[in-house]
Amino acid sequence: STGTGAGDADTLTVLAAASLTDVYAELATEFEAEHPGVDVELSFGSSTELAEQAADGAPGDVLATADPISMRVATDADATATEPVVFGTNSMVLVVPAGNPAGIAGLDDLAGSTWVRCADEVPCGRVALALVEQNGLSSEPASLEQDVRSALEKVTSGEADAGLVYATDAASAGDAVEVVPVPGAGRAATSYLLAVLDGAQAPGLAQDWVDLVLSEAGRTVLTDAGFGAP
Amino acid sequence: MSFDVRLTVPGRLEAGLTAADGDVVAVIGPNGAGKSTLVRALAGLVQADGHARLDGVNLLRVPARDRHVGLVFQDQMLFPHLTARDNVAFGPRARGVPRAEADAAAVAWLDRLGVAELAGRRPRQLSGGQAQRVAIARALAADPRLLLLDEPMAGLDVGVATSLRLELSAHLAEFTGVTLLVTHDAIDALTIASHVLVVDEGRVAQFGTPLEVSQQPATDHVARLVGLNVLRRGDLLRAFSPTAVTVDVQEPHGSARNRWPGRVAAVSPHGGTLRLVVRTTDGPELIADVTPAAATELGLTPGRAVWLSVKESSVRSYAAAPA
Amino acid sequence: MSFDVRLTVPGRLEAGLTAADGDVVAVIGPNGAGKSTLVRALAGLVQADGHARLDGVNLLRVPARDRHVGLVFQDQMLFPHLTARDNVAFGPRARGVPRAEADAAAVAWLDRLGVAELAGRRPRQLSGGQAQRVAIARALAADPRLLLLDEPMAGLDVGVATSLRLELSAHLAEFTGVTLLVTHDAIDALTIASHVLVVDEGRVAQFGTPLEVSQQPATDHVARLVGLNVLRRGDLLRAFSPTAVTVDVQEPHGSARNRWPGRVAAVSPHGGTLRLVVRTTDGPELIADVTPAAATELGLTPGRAVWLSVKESSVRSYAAAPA
Amino acid sequence: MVAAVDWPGLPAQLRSEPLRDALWLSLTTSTAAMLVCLLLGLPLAWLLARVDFAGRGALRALVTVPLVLPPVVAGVALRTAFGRTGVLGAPLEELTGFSFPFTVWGVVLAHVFVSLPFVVIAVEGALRSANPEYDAAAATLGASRWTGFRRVTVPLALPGILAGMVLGWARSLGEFGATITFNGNYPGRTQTMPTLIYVTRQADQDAALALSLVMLVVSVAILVMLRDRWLVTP
Amino acid sequence: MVAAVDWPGLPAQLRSEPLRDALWLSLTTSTAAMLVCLLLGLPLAWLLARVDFAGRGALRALVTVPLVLPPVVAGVALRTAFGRTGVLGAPLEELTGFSFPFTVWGVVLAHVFVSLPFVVIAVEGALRSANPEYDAAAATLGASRWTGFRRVTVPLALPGILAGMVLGWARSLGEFGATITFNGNYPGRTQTMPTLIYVTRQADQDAALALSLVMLVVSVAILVMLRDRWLVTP
Ligand SMILES: Nc1ncnc2c1ncn2[C@@H]1O[C@H](COP(=O)(O)OP(=O)(O)OP(=O)(O)O)[C@@H](O)[C@H]1O
Ligand SMILES: Nc1ncnc2c1ncn2[C@@H]1O[C@H](COP(=O)(O)OP(=O)(O)OP(=O)(O)O)[C@@H](O)[C@H]1O
Ligand code: MOO
Ligand SMILES: [Mg+2]
Ligand SMILES: [Mg+2]
Repeated sequence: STGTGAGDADTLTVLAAASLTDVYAELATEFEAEHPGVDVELSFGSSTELAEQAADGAPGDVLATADPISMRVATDADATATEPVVFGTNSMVLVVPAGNPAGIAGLDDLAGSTWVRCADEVPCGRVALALVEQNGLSSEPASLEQDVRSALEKVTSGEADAGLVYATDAASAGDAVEVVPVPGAGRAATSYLLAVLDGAQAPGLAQDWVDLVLSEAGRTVLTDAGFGAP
Repeated sequence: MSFDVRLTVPGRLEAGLTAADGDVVAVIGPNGAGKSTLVRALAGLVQADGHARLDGVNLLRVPARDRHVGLVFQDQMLFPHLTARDNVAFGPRARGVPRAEADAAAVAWLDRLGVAELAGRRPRQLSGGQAQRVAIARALAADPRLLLLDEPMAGLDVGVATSLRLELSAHLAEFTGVTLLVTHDAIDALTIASHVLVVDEGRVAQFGTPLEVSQQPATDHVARLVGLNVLRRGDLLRAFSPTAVTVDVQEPHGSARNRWPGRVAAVSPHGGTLRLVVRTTDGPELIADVTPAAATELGLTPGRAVWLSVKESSVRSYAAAPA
Repeated sequence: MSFDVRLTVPGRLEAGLTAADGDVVAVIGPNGAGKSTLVRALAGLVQADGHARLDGVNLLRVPARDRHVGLVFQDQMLFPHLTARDNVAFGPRARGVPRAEADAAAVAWLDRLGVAELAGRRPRQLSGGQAQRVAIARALAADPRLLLLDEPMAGLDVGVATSLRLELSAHLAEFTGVTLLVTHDAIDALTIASHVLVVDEGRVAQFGTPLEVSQQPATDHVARLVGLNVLRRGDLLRAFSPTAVTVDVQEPHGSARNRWPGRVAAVSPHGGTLRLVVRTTDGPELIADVTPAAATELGLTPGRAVWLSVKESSVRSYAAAPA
Repeated sequence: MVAAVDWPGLPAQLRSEPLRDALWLSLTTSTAAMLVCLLLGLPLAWLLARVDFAGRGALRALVTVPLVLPPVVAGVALRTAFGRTGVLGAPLEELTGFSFPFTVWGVVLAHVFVSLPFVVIAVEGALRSANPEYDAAAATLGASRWTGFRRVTVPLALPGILAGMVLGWARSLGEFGATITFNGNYPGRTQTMPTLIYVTRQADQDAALALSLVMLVVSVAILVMLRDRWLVTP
Repeated sequence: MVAAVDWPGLPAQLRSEPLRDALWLSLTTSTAAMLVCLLLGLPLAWLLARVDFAGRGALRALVTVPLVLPPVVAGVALRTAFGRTGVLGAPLEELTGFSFPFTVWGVVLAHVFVSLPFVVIAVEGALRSANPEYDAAAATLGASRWTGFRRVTVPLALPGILAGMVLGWARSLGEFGATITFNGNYPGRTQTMPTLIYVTRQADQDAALALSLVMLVVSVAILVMLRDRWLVTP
């Protein structure tokens, strides 16, 4: 495997957006197999939060955000050591609870139903807003969720009749939801970025992590989870 | 109306008494005898077994709030957050009397007890005796069927105590319910009461009229209370008055068969005479009344060695109450 | 040692007194006169202006905790969460005495007050009189320089009161500090005390030896307390004993110039005699002592209309204390 | 924090509708929740402090539950019970057509859920500190349990009860996780101040700080006012 | 909620290292925070309840502040004060090389920050309910302020103080926003139970519920145990 920088600690700390929980956990297992004696410590949180913490000197070697804006918080604070790279994208889909109790067949059916999406201010909200505007949808959601996971949960729990979530969320929910096709959904996408942090204790390992994510193996894991190519 | 009590508070009290309409039962006995326990058991504040039948209803089976007793607590227990008036009006209002009426009644009661001008004060702004009077007003204002007064006179000045005694006698004379009056004061026990219940070590030592109890006190405590000397000889109690006691500074040669050496422990004025408390060398404490002249002449000051004697003819003997 | 007090509690009390080593000052007066206020001001529990110099140190400038007073509260204020022993040991321990020693001292004090067997009880498991004794033990155990006793005898039974009085006299006789003893009881005031301070309506009405105060009471209250009748005529006070009062059922024709019609309000035994309280028609309440025989003969029961009279020769006149 | 605020921009922000809506919603729902907590909590605390019954330990444990749930989990628990498909929520919707989530009532419900234990525990502590002999005295004067409770127990334990109310109110005001999980976030309806601050922060740190400051000032002002009026008993 | 748990999978989860770490961290930091709160809060509450000084109103308002801050804002406030570039944090790091954020100490600090007001307010309420005459009695017996406080004031207000401790402990245990904002989410170091539950929920809703249930059972069990031991004064 790739060379490990001399003097590196034997722990790699990865700060990653919460939506990467599953895939990064899988990649960490792979990384540890490739680097005997090295522990990967995953620290998940909201992208904005993590970027801010990184800017404040939080211990960490790499930072992965779910959108470019959060990453900019870190780069603006000179907290990154390398140029951020895009390693995946995620597109918006419309999901309904299994069995589709409200009989939603498309965006037009949302009018009069209880549906949810992310708030305008959060990354997934910006994407959802773009999709809504593209389709000239005027019906108001019941709630503007704080994050995409909450939006998904409203649907899986049956509280909401439908919700706009990322393709990856729809994939992870499995049989609990059904995806309703929405025109132009693929275009409303966000990109995931990755950078080595300035204060990295293990810059070599950090670079190895970036390489792994961008590698063919990494690509496969991401695609399986529903992420799009960069 | 009739009142018939036989109750037990395990480990603390076993007592019985009967009383009729308008009776005032004085409850006397040494500290820790169980007087407050009796009163509190009747009020429902202490769990008791047995019965306390008032007009056929066993109070012990009735919740405290429905017993309609008026209770003066030994430690007052005035509500600290309410004014004197509101404390007194509490009972009437709890029983549904409209506010204005209850307040007026409360002020009237405070007035009868001489503390109307303190109606607006909180308990903590009252002196001890003032608070005691408010507590009495509170108990009377609740219009009880059973009035329980636990040392209502404690802490009152002589003037107030006297007029309260009068006020209370007058009230009790009209009162058709039964009253229990716990007291350490012979005057209360012997003048206001129609019956006296003597409690000692958690049991009834004597129950009778004031006359019976004062003439044939069954315990040392009662003897002291009524100002008699009482000695026990076998199953007999032998009582004699302090005025019948002769005090000498040397061993007397007279005919008196009852004589004790001892030392004067205390001297205090008592009516027109002086009362000596004498600790006898190998017997009980005895009291003797002497004239001030005699006291001066014999030099009867605390510490003085003396001989006491009493003629057999002055001693009344009677059977001790079965223990 | 000397004790020199002149203090003011605005709106409640203005008082002064002086005392020397070993003095026992009885503080007497009607309810609400300001007795407790005086005691609490000296203890530092009530804010007061002026001074209270003990050995030259003004106590009023010293925080309560450093005054080294021993205080028996009128309402006891025993710590409810501590046992009797721990209550008594509190003072010594607060002053740095090691635990075992303080406990032993506490038990010894409880023993002197006759409640050693209750050492392990909490205050709420004590009777009123038992708690009172623990409170006294607590005050004495703190080894104070100034002992403040607010009605220490209230609620005690006669037997205990007598022996406590003896115990207290003995203790006070040895005690080199100053003692203030608030009481409603003439016996305490006149037998234990070396001085008597009479408080009335927030002011000192009289300050003198027990003999002075009992022979020339300056207020009605003291007169009652010592069992005298006192009338005011202009600037003069006129005192006479209840034994000097003659009771008739018709208007007397004798030479007595002082006579009052009235009604018997109460009758109670007093020593060997009976004491009548008579409400005079347009004057004060007076007391008269009569023999039981006379009482029976004249039918002197409450409500009876009577005439009281007293010979001028039995009346002692003296100047009233300046108000 | 104070330094970081965009002072020149503040007046404009203060006039913004989302802020006014959220502040108003936060204050009203917290107050409503506090009143409900008092209504439920006072008798509950009294029961726990004064009445000796079989299930007391269990009831006390039950009351404690929401206290130790992380807020988000509290939201999930609420949803399981009162959600549209919830154990109680489903029958409720069937019967009345009303459902809690996404409504103001849902916000109040979430607040009550997280605040009630604070009120109950603080009030129970206060009741235990107060002397039960006074209750007994009231009973001998013929007061019913209710009269005794209202006229004696409560006034005597007032400082502790007021402390409980302050705690409950403040807890509701700052609550975020349970509310957003159960009710989501819609301006004017379910968007409370903490939710507004949270979402604003995702886009604009400084604006969020300014909002926090506004909330802080308003709520501390209210608390100080209340204290001066009521809480400092003479 | 109970129904939704993946029961067969539970034993395996219970043995998982992240759970054990997080549970242990949560319990220890909450307990440590409670002790600190007691140490700071008891004198503070006493000061507010018993001593009449000039800045009392201001101090009380100050104590109340963390109460009404939404948790995330509390985290930001903490960072402003104790962060590495914070007002107090920067000098501290310069002098000692130690800094709070992202450490166990930071977790305790965050817990203390959010819990202290609960402890202070509950204890102040209890102290106000207790009769100050007993303090006076202790003073006349020569007790110093400290002795009186320790041997009279505290024992008498004990039920209220214990209630305050329970509230503080539980508040710390459930706290999420301030902790994650100030300290991040590092397994084994700053990942408390609520944070673990948050993270788990991103991937697996049911696993998160199971974790919540574990936390619930453990903490309620501890509270019930404590109650039976200490809180039910005879
Ligand atoms: N809660 C309690 N638990 C145990 N024993 C108690 C309790 N309360 C009182 N006692 C004991 O019961 C006995 C009777 O007490 P009670 O209060 O009835 O006496 P009392 O006759 O009223 O005395 P006093 O004249 O001193 O008021 C005493 O020995 C007392 O110590
Ligand atoms: N906190 C207070 N505020 C206002 N007035 C008070 C306060 N405490 C007591 N008083 C009043 O001050 C006066 C003196 O009270 P104090 O307690 O000194 O009387 P006392 O002589 O001890 O009476 P007692 O024999 O009844 O105990 C009384 O009229 C009382 O009502
Ligand atoms: O306790 Mo929170 O941490 O309200 O979301
Ligand atoms: Mg008693
Ligand atoms: Mg007094």
